[in-house]
Amino acid sequence: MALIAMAAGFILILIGFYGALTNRNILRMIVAFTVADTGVNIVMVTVGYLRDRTAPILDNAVPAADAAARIIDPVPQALVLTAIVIGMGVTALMLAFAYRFYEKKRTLDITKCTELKW
Amino acid sequence: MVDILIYIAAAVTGIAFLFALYRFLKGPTAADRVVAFDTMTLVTVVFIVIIALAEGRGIYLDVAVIYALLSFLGVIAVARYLERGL
Amino acid sequence: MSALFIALTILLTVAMIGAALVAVLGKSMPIAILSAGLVSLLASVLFLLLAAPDVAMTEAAIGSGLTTFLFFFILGRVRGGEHD
Amino acid sequence: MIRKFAALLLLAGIAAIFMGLLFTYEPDPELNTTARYYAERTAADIGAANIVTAIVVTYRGLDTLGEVTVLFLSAAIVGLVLASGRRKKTAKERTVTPAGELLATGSTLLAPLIMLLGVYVFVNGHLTPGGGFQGGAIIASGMLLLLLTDPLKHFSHTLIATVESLSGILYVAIGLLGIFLAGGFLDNRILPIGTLGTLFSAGAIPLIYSLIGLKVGAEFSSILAHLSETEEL
Repeated sequence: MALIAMAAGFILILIGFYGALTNRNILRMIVAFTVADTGVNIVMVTVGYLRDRTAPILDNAVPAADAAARIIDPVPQALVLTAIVIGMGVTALMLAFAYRFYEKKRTLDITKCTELKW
Repeated sequence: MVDILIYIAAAVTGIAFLFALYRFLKGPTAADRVVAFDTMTLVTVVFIVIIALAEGRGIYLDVAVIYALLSFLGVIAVARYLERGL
Repeated sequence: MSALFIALTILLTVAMIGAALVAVLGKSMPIAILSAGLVSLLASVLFLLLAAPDVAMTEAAIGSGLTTFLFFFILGRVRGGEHD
Repeated sequence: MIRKFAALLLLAGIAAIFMGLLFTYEPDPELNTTARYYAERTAADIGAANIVTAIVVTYRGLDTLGEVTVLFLSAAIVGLVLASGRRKKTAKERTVTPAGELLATGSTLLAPLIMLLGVYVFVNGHLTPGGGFQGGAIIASGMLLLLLTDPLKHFSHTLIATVESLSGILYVAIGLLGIFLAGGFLDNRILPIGTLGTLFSAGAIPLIYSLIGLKVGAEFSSILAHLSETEEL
């Protein structure tokens, strides 16, 4: 199961990169970027998964005494938790820049951005 | 007995999910896809409850509550966009 | 229950890849944004299958609601220049 | 065409690396040393039932402080980027289709409940899945519902900024208190640990996570408010 999920994460990263590299519309590039972002998060969570174990939350189903034998690795989860929130902040920032770009150029086509061309 | 019930529920929900997915991928108009998206959010909540039952962790149900309460926001956003209210 | 989980993982994986392809290759912009929302929606169930309820909850709260809304907000602002 | 070809070539290279990673991946049969330490010592040392919360708030609390700072910076830059283009008042007033009766009535009923759910999620962060980040996102979703009903609504920037900076200052102050009363910066044992699984347990974790939740909610709300005040182009 972990291998299938990891393969799905890698395929999502590839699809997202393909979209970000081939599209000219800046909004579509941002959409492709969020898809790749989700793929990265899936791969990172998959690395912490162990077979036949359960979530790292102690309650009646998982008493504290035998927690080490029952739970999966909690560190990648803590990492991904913050990665998702930061990803949302980065997406908002990119969208703000896209808005400003449209305000200046009246287009969403990234190839019209030629100030640095010489 | 309970296991068989969970399997039957998962099979029925999976079929519903496949139908909604077909409509989402094929759907000729935007409205078709939006309705398919809405159906898939509901089916997804059922998936979460099935996972919670199968794993025996009642604590997963919190995620289903959050999901049921928040997933309609995306549908409302696209509906407001389509009626030019955003 | 393991067979059930594997079947569910395959179903979610196929649906996610299909939605991601629509998001990247599709013609219409609102549908692309909606598909990206669907990818993050299904990813959250996958996180739950991988025994990460915290991450699943974060993805559910942020991915399907807030991000989709931000995209549609900007798309509504630049509606006039929508020719692609 | 050449652009698409180059992109495909690059992707083939990345795909080869990914294939190598995927086929040589062997899941660990046991937890590694760090994870076993966290699994065995969390209940006794921190007293939080949710080990992910214990890692985010206490063991790696400094990283969380940095992460909240990054989020603050991104919210501030969104405000800066959008504000520098703000026009004078000559722009025509935006007109939007008013929301239907269902949405208008439903949102007044539902928005306070969604915010209450957000508060529940971050107060119970040490017992159930969830915590400050999720709770903050849920609070921002409540604001979003109000914004969907009436896109011209103006939120008070003063209120958002006050909540945000107050919770940030209190977060750092509690962290500094840990240096004097307990083991170090952001140590949660400045309050009694209590029994595992009750609401008032895990020392200062509910307090710290509530502050993080308020701060994250205020930051997301400020992003939403800044975006909603842009003009139609």
